[in-house]
Amino acid sequence: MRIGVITFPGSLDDVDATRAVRLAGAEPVALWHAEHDLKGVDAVVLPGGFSYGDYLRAGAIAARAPLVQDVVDRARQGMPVLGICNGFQVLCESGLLPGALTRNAHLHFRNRDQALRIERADTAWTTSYAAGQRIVVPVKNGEGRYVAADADLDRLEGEGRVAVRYVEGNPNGSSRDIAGVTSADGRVVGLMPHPEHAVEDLTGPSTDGLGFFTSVLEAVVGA
Amino acid sequence: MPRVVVDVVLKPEISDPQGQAVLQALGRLGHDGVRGVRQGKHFVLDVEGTPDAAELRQIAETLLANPVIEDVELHLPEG
Amino acid sequence: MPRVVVDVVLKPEISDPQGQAVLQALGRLGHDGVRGVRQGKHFVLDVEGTPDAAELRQIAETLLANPVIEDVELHLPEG
Amino acid sequence: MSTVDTVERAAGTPDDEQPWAELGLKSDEYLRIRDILGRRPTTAELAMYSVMWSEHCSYKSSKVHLRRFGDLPRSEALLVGIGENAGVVDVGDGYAVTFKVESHNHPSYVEPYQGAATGVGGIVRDILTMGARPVAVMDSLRFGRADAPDTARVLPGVVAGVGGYGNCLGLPNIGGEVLFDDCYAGNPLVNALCVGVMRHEDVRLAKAEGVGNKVVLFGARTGGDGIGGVSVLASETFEAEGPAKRPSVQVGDPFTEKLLIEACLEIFAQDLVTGIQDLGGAGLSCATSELASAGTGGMHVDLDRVPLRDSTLTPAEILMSESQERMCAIVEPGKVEAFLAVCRRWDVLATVIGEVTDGDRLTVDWHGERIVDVPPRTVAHEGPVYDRPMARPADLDDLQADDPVALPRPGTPEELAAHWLAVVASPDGADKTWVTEQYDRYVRGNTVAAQPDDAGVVRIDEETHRGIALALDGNGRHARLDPYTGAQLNLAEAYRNVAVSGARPLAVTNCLNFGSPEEPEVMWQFAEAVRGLADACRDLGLPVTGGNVSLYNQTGDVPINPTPVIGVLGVHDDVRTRVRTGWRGAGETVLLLGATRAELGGSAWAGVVHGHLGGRPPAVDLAAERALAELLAALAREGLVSSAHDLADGGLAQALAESALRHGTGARLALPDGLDAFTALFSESTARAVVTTTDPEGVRASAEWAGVPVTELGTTGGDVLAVEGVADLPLAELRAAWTATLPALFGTPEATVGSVPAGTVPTS
Ligand SMILES: Nc1ncnc2c1ncn2[C@@H]1O[C@H](COP(=O)(O)OP(=O)(O)O)[C@@H](O)[C@H]1O
Ligand SMILES: [Mg+2]
Repeated sequence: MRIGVITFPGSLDDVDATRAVRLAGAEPVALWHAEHDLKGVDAVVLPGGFSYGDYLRAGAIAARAPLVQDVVDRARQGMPVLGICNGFQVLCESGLLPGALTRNAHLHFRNRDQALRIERADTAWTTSYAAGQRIVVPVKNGEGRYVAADADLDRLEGEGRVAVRYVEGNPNGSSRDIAGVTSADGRVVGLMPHPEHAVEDLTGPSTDGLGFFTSVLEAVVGA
Repeated sequence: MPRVVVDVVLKPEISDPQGQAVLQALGRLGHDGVRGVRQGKHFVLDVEGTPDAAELRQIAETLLANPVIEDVELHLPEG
Repeated sequence: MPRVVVDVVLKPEISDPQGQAVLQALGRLGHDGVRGVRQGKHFVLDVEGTPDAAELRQIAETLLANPVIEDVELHLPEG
Repeated sequence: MSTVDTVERAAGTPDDEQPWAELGLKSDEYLRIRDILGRRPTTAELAMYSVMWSEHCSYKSSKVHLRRFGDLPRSEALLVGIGENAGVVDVGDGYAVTFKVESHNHPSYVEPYQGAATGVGGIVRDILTMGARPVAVMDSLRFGRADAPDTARVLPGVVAGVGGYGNCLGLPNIGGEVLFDDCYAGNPLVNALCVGVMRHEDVRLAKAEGVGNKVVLFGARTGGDGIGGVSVLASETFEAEGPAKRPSVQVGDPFTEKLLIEACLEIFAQDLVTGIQDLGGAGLSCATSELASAGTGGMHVDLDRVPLRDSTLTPAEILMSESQERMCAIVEPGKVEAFLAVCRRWDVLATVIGEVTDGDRLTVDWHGERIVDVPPRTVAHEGPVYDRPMARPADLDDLQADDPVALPRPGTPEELAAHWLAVVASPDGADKTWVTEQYDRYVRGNTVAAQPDDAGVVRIDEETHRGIALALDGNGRHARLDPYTGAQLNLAEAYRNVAVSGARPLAVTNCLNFGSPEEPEVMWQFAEAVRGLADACRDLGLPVTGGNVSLYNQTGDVPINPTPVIGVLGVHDDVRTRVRTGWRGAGETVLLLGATRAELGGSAWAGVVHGHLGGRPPAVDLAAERALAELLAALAREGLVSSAHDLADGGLAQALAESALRHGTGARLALPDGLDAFTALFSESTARAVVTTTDPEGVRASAEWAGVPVTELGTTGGDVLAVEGVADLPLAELRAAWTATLPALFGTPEATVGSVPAGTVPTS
């Protein structure tokens, strides 16, 4: 199983995402933003970081990269795609996921160990969890406040597209404590928290994050 | 070189913590006359030749602003 | 309520990495006509009664802008 | 058509008046320049010499003292010593580590966000220049009184700037300090440390070698940043319109720096450079003269090839510009194309601006006219050196005589508990989450320990599990009372912090923050601190690998407390055996290692409760520190302790509170016999740590063998920190006091909406 990790100028957590893919038992494949080459991968991770310095809007410039257009096309055909933090921002900017991520309500960058509830355990990236399961992984962002018009939020809730929710405190003022959302078909997931930072006892607050990366192995095999 | 100004503002239904922060700071400093503040972005573009209004509108609406949450105002040079 | 617009722009001698990043993105997207981009902030203030120009200038220059690196342009409502 | 001051013109107009005094040169320094050149300097040369001979670049007041570090016995671990951008130490398995701490104090006062941000950017480039991948940063911060209005302006901006830049670079922040004292009002200290890792064979040096090799400038365009002070040279061009305004602050662009890092690492991996230097203070003047001076031959630069952000810059201004995010490399002609290709891939602007020449001159042309022709060593390495007058501060005897024994002490258990809470809740003792949660500590996935642990710990190899530990400490209160001892105490504290993690201390860096060297009393403090640090390093067998000196830290004529900030690097052969701070499980035995004496001079208790600074600082006992460190390393190796925390500011009182609050595990304890409760809680005797264990006999046996005294304090468990005869402090109450302080001063993040003026909030 080959899982691509895209590096944009300013990507930071690509090394972490690569490690998580490896620890989950898949083969990580480095992908370069400027090339139209998905190298035959079965799934793609857009990692965290500050692509293009988060200038203009977080994820806005990266969303126009050549490779992202390919990712959008393949995702529409069902390829699993995970966007973490800046990767989530890129997916929203590219139109693959609804809503937008804006400046945190308290205007600070905030890094802390965050409790989350898995709302949907049937997306390509969450089948290793049980619905309702509580996990703890790091969150760290300055522009992580999920927003959308109220009617759109109602629709997303109605369609069950909230994949992950903050519990025991909302770190950034996200609407309805939304930490992550999924595409209608459950193949594309974006979330602000960082599961790739919670894959080893030595370095993470838990190993709760590994499930995202093991889930996709089943999703691809099952597809 | 002609200058084009693009102002990007949050849609009214999207909350604006930066504007809120300014408003509250103004209140504490005794500037009670200010009742609302919204913060947006202001771009100044130097454009070669005669600006192409359609192209600039597209730039403003698809790149400089995120249409999910923001509106744009395009100010082309007069004439 | 009268609206006052304040544009805050980086002083010309201060480097503007954001504007540079936008400019380069425009180039990659084929919008070669744009030769320069500067990014600033755009504030819209709702003011009660008749805006006091001096007070607003002071607000703009000391609170909305960081005078070490930014300049302000104040736009009072006409009339 | 502009006319520039050329070498030819200078030779023909020896009597032209030059603004050397305005540029900060003394008359004898100016005369020496004329002497070196055999004529008056051109405007561009004058600019170069004045900035390179400034205190900041030439170390002219500190050099005679810093020699003590070079005189330390050579350490086997030291691969590159003082004199390069940063020292390099061998940490085993073929890995080398480079680390250094640098100040950005004054810029952070003028523009806190950008000042702090560019401070981080500068030190990261120093580390990158050595050939290493930067892997972590730390920051040691000092502000005026916590409740002073200006602190509310400076602190949030500095913290956001350190975070904004480091986070965007993808470097975990693994530790630092946040301290407050009136003496830093108007003069905050922002000291940033960066650490990088490489293989032994990858070490790079700042040297221009090989005649015909090209000089490549790469990174950001050059603007007028940081040259406000040389506006006196604006008359250089005789153009009709005046020069444009020059910015007084530098604006950082961490995104460009991130690209610079990746491009450089790729360039190193492909072996495309023979020498490399970052551009920091004094910009191109510094980089070109240092590269040429360290190399074998000369160098020629065509200055009009430098890509500019501001076309009105004069040649002298280009030479002095401190625009950020730039580097300079020496590249063999056959490798230039490959070099430029790597830069293109990373969107990094790169330009050939000159070449290495034979001969021994640094020459610079501007549109074909020669404007600089100097021996580079005289600019970079042979600047003036002063042995400035020194005098022991006149008030020091009185200060040392003002012993805290005379201060009223808490008599009842209620008073003891109140003082305990006061120390823990003081701005210096309080929880620093308000600050540290603005920093990314997880990025790169190798952070084994970060705030609030005693040391930052980073894994450097996922297969062998090799790791490093780092701590930064700089108590200025102790150094004010006795700079010799104070510097040693800071070293001892950083050393102990590294040791409690189980690491073996290996090397030292430092940032010496002092007032004006022209004050004999300050110069004495400086010399004493250096002497103390050098003596202690000799005793502990540690090399000083580099550092930084920041002078003129004063408001009016009142200098800051002497503040030598000391960094210690340690090694973990297997980082999985690291020991963490904080009590996790119930039923573990709490042991105090080391001996407690009545030592309260400069203590947190005296400062917090009585606003007092006087007496003598605690005694330094390096043999005891060494024994403790060896014991802690052995305990870690053998897995005998489940937590360890060193004792420093606030003594046992602070250490117990922090250990209990870390994971919300209380304890039932009794204070050591033979000491009154007050001394036991608040003394700041050195060489002590608290550990917890499930095998107290095992720890005792090891401690006895190491010669470290052990006192059993009690057992962990419950949600109360109970100390017999003092208080039963519910952890909830303790936590409330400890966590409330900084949010009350600077706003809870949620309530910050409304407390941060917009102009101070950077948009990105
Ligand atoms: N306090 C100090 N202790 C030891 N070395 C020092 C100290 N201050 C400066 N140095 C060394 O002097 C050299 C020059 O320092 P500096 O000019 O700050 O370097 P850079 O310009 O690369 O930052 C470096 O090798 C630095 O490590
Ligand atoms: Mg350097």
